[in-house]
Amino acid sequence: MDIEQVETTESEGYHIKIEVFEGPMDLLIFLIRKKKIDITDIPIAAITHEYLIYLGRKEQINLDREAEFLLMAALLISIKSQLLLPRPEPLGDEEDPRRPLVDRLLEYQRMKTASSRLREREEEQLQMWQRSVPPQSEAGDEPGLIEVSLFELAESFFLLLKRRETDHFRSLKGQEVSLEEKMREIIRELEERQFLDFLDYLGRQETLEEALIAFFCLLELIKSRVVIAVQEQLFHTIKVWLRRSRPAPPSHGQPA
Amino acid sequence: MDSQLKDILEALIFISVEPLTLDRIKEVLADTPEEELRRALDELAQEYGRPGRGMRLQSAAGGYLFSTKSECDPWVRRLLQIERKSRLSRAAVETLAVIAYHQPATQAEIQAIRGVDSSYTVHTLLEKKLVKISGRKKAPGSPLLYKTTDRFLTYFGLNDLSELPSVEEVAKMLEEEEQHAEK
Amino acid sequence: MDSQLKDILEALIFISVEPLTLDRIKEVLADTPEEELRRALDELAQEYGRPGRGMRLQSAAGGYLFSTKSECDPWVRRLLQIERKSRLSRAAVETLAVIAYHQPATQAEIQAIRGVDSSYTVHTLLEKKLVKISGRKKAPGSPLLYKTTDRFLTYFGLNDLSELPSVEEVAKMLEEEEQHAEK
Repeated sequence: MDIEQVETTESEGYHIKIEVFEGPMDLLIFLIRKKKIDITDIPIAAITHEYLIYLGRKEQINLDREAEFLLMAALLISIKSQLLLPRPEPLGDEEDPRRPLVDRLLEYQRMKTASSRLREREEEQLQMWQRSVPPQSEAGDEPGLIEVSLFELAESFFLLLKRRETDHFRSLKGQEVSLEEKMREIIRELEERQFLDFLDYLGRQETLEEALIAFFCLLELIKSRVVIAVQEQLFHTIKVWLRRSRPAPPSHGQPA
Repeated sequence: MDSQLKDILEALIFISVEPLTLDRIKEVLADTPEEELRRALDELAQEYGRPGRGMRLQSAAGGYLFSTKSECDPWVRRLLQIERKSRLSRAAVETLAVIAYHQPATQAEIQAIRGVDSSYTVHTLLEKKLVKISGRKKAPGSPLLYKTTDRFLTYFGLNDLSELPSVEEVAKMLEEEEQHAEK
Repeated sequence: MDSQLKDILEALIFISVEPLTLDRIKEVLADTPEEELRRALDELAQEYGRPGRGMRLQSAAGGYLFSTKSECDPWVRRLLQIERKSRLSRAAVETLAVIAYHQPATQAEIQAIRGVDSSYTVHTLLEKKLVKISGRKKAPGSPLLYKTTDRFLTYFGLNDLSELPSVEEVAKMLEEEEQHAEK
């Protein structure tokens, strides 16, 4: 019944079929089903034993997820040891150390079933085609208009910063105010005043060019971990602090 | 007059790439009573449901859109020279199911259910616009919350989230699956 | 068989981005004699020519394509206009991003980050009421300061600005993507 868990590895002329468990939950559920175990009453010792065998063999383990498989092994072992503790009276249902794991397994199973339904719907939908481009119309349309998600908004800001950062170091070589001078100036200011307000500091620059240089110096100093930028209140102000232990400021090999 | 209304609706749905919602239609045809609109839409859907049409009027994400009939799939693929439309990865569908049933959900919640780190999968789902960020959870670290989008509904041909099998239905399916497996 | 052929042709013309030429159709439906194809296309054109349709089958640029009937133009134009209002250009998204993360911001600051003059884009954002003027900066020339509006929050489904994903969060997601790509 674990057809879903079968991944087919195809190589040139022949087929090899191996079951690969994508994550620890997959493997656990496979073992429980294979042994026809009641999920609410898992014999932890036996399951742990089996689980470790699979883990040791590695063939059926998604190796990208090895750490998570190990984490589950640790959890199983800790549950096992809790069950072994001598107790004056038997545990109630609520105190059963297996309980949280059982709840997780049940929920995971439900989600797997739900996802197989989604998969069926996907199959149906994939046979129906929708246009991705609006038809030509005389009423015309502005090109390049998009519906934006919050993620895109954040991403575009991030990419903007990155782009500026790389552009800058290419275009500003040989400027009057050198980057290193500016960096030294920033560090000097930081040593005196403890912290700088990122935007405020940029605003204090004489020219746009200088503001740009200051901006990229700060980015560079942050990147090379000389200073640290902290947002105390999200997006209201960014404060820059000098790190206590810091490497030497980066050098760009231009005359100071 | 009624037939002209149907014409207009057909034209409007035709030029839309995303499902055209009733709200949008009402904005465009502000003078027409909603009831009349609904009636015309129903008629249109019926017409497209008849045999001898290559398209159908789909109702998805609370809107209407045309799509080709599944019977025409082989020829459409030949025309577009596409072997097969690519499916989502297993991890992606699983993560979508978790978000759909637990929304709004944080990365940590998704990870707790799936047992594996899901940040990469969530990111690809964001890029495919199948999920979106819907805010932050009031919890330590204020983690981002994720929700499914209208595109998610359209992708799976759902009108709204209530068309997903309920948790009880899923539990029942699961039981059936297990009984099946025991045989 | 003939009616099925018409279905397929309808689907193919619908899904085709450019006018669909007879040559292309012949490639896709290689087993069908040209004469039969022509007959089916004629029939399809006739059907679309009847009253009670919002689209017509046009033969343009040596190929077939559907277009909306001119009678529906006013409504089509209205829909496109409404939709245009809810969409943003790439430049607008970028500018909006800068203002959102750096508010209040001046034109000069926006320009410094974007690397291009952004006054026109800021103007369109003002028109769309996604940003507003919040005062003047205490700096030479007292430049105007721009802030995002409540409408901005609604557009992105946020309760307040603190729900914006942080630059670090985005960076982390993108880094993860890169690491994945390297594999």
